[in-house]
Amino acid sequence: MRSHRFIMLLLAVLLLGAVAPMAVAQDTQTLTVSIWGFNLDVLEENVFAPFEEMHNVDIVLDTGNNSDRLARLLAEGENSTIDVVHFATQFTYLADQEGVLQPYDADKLENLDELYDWAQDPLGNLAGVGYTVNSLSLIYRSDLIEDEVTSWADLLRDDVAGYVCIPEMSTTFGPATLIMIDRALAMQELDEGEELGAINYDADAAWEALPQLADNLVTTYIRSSALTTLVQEEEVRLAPYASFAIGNLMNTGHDLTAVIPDEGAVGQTNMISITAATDKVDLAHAYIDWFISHDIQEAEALDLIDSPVNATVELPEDICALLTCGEMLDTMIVLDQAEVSARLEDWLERWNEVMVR
Amino acid sequence: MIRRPNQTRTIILLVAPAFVVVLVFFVLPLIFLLSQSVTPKEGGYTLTGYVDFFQSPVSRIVYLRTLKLGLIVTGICVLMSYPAAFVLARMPARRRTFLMSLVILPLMTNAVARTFAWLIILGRRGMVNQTLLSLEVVEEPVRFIFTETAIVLGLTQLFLPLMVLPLVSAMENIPDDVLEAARSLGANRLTTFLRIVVPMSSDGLVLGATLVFTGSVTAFVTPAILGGARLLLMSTLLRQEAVIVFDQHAAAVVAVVMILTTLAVNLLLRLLRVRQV
Amino acid sequence: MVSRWMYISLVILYGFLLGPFVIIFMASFGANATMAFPPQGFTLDWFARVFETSQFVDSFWISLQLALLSTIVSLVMGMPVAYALVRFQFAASGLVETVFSAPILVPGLVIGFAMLNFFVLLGKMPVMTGLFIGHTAILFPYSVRVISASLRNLDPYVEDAAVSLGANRLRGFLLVVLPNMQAGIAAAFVLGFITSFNNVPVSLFLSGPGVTTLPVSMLSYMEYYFDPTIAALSTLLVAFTVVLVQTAERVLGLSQFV
Amino acid sequence: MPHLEIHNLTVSYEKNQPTLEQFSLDVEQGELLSLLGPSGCGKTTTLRSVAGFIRPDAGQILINDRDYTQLPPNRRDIGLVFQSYALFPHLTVFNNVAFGLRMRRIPKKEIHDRVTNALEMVGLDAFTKRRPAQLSGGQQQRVALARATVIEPQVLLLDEPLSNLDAKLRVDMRQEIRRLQQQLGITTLYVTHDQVEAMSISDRVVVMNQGKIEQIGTPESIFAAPETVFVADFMGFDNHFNAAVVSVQDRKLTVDWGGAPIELRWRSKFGSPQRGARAEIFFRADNASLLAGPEASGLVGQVILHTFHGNELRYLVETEIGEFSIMQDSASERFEPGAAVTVQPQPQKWIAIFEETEPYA
Repeated sequence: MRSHRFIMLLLAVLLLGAVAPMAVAQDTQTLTVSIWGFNLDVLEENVFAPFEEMHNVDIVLDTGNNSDRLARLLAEGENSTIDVVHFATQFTYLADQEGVLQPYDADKLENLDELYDWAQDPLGNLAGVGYTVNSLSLIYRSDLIEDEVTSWADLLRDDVAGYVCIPEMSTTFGPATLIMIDRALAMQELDEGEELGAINYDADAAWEALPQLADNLVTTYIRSSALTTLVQEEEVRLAPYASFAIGNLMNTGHDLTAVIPDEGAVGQTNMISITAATDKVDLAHAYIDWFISHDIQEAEALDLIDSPVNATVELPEDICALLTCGEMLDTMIVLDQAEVSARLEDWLERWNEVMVR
Repeated sequence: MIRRPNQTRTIILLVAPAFVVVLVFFVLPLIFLLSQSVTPKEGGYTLTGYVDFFQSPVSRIVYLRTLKLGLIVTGICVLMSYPAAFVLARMPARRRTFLMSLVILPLMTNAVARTFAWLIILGRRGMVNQTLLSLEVVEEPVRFIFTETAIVLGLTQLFLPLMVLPLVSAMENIPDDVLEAARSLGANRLTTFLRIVVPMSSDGLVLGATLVFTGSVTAFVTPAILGGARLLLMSTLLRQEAVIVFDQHAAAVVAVVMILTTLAVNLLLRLLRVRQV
Repeated sequence: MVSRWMYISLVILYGFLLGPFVIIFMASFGANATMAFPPQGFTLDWFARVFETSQFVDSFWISLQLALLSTIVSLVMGMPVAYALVRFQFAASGLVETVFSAPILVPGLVIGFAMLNFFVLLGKMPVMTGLFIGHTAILFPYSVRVISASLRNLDPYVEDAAVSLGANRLRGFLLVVLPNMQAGIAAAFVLGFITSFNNVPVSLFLSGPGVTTLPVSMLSYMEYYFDPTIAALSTLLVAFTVVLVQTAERVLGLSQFV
Repeated sequence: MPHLEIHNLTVSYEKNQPTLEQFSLDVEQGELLSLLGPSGCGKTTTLRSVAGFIRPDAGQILINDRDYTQLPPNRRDIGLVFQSYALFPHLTVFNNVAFGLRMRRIPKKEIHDRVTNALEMVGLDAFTKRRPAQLSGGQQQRVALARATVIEPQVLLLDEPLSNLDAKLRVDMRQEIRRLQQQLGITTLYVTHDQVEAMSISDRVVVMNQGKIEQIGTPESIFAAPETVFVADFMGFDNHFNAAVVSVQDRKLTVDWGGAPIELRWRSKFGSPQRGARAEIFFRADNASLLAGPEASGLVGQVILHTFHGNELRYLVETEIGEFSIMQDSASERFEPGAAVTVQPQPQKWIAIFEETEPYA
């Protein structure tokens, strides 16, 4: 009997403790940022904390992968509490198509002119500003795979069966992976001295090879972090990887070799956009301007987080080698998002049909 | 129950507040979900969502796979629980209380933590593979993660208590006399178990099977972690349709199929229980 | 009747039920950052990491608040329902019982999805409010069922006795019924708290910017990192649960209500 | 003037199926009146109506000439003892008994004195600090009694108070209840389905059936002279047969029953019966004796079996008008199964009842 009373008392105390903090009202303004849940500790130190102090604002994060966050943004529409979003180009494009973004005002972005031309307005309709660039190429366990990996088509090789992992079709690099495999298969068909033509966005050859590729897979990945984990746990030996994951991949301590395949790497810009639902337009612009400023771009690059798009940033050789910068910016393949997006719905369905088996 | 006339007003006062909350925030969303499943993006009312669901190879495979794994998990749970539940039910009360609280423990722990353990156990460098390698049963580590085996193992551990608990409480109600009567009439232990204990505890079995099966076919965390992005079950398909493909119409169809499946299983097994009584 | 091979089955059962906990426990003290088995060395760093990871600390407080609040509200609102179901005969009792047990029958993920879509329809709703409503709704079955069970154990005539001695109905309830339901209420509380605290499927859909529950943040952490921090956190949660469940079991006999 | 008056009480739980219909009853000051009947006869409904837990569809309940019908139960000043005792499990014996006094805002000192006094009266003054679960059934019963009487109620209601006790304790407790009731001089309504209990404890007994009163009277009159078939059945008349009326005198009548004609008392709700009418005849097992061999004075039959009951043997005898159960002193001559015997009546203790509407051929 006495113990019951004691529990009741305990519960009462717990309740008070739990409810009390909720009653404390919050005065400071907030800016809700939708972003990947990757490297948040570094971003906090480099970007968020100083920005919060400068503008007397609390940054609230909504984290998740591109599609997760886009889905929520679309579902919430006008009611969304999100003010700015970080998306890969493809998802900025989709979001813009659905009308949940508002165009930025170039006059409010002092640092915009410092960016490479292609980063200032990647979609050509002011839907967002490119703030970092990354690329997709291949990485493999050079200690466990004997024959050198040189081509996107090596993902289909028998000796890597059961150890391959590729990005989901629904992710930024899903379509890119398939298109590059198609390009590799096309290259194999070429006669001596013949040149590879334009990108074939239908990727028929790759689709034909997909069931064979599926047999090689451990699984597909949606987040680069998942790939890192799988590599770390020795589940995966060969995979296409996004350049921003290189630091984490190398940290696994395994014998990994990153290669730019013969067919080339795929370049991709990440963008920041302002949502249509926000009423904090000025603060949102300030946030973007801060992110593309020389100091932030440099700090992020030196921490191997984001490859800079601010042309005024100059990086040491060794850092540049690990990022998407320098010469690579000129050689990488950039896909036409309109072409990719037009096929995406159909591709997702076909992809699932192959992958589900 | 005390019979009292003129109580309607009291009952309404007692039930109404919570009833309204459940109605508005639970029943209404489900009705809205149902309507979503018959109103595609293009507008109008149609059942094509359901037709598509059962015609598309993707969802059909996922649906059948989900049911298959649910059956396997239920079967394993029955086999593992039956003899053990019998031992538990025949134990002295104090020891049983302690052991039963250990059975409850997994139920009370969050599914993420529990499923996480299987990643460590089943990984290429995990416990199972290390053992197999050192026993030289295999040369290369075997892939378990992202396989149906992994999901089955994870789900079994998750839902085993839901089979053990009803079985034990059903078997507790079998008097010792009945078992002794069977033995005295010439039945051996196995016969007694199969012909007396099993039929007399069938209520618990049916209840347990309902809980385990419906739990397995609707669980999310385990297939999400152990099945990965590729090996989809209904729950992970729902999540994929909802947040990755953002096709709310298709997601609603998946959701409704999940509800109907659960309800059908519940009804079916409830009928089974009634018939036995 | 109980033969040796049956005992073996008991050992297998418990091995299967509890083995994974042992593995988590071991992994949380292993020194290397990978999950290779068996773990090498010994360290408490991963436990420190848990408390340094703001995502865990923040979501723990959110989960705690959410669980306490929704459990209490579902109890306060569910108690009259349980009372009506146990003490009165009425035509709609079947319907009431069905409606209040429905949240158990409908898959959690479906509830979360349906609620998200519906709440969006209702307009701008703070994330915490949505989570609170969702959790309260899914807890009703537990509070109604457990409190009903405890009410059934109480002689219905004690209330009449109190009334015949001069107490009005409300006083009779407060002075006589409530004190005798303490154990049931506490059991319902523990059960509801744990259910809410561990819930993934509903929280998964209803979580939002800055407001994530602990299990959901564990899930998303696992998508980004795969290190023993999760094992350490799991160990802490299991320890927390063991203490809670064992206390509740010893004091209240929780297993009779599950 | 009666202390408690019930006028034309009608109660229905379901529409048009009244559990009580036009039920009226008066209880005198200080009287103990039992409501006796099988379950579902409406006795508990009557009790709960008096207590106020049931609001009747029609009718009135008066105590001391004051209309109680619309008064809520907590303002009625009525002591109620429940079949289950309904003690408060979380309160000590003292606090259980003090509950009603606290509700009445009696000063603390007085509460203490009255509770102590009440517990002394039921012999539980040494148990004040115990909780109900630590008491035996009989002790719990006493606490319930003390709790109901300590508030000095206008009327004491007891609902099957002894049915949860074992046989021996039941006898002790009913004496105790009777003693307490007489000591306090409290008007009491006592509900039971046990006729022995009702007989032993009551000033008057009301036999109820299907919401109506079958018979009211002193225990002696009901025991000896049931007025209806139902009451005769219920009061333990073991044997029953039909016979034709041969002639009717003033208070007696003669029937033809297979033995020599016998003269019986009769009861009828429909006036005097006529010659030729069928009478329902009842007698108890100990109101007949057995003689060896066929005798013209009684009814000839054959012993089927006998069972031993200490001082008595109970015979089952088959006759041409049915099987009868007859009790004999076990010291008397013993008849084995198959023996031919004569059932010799004690007609002064037998009774003929006319209940059908047309017994007067």
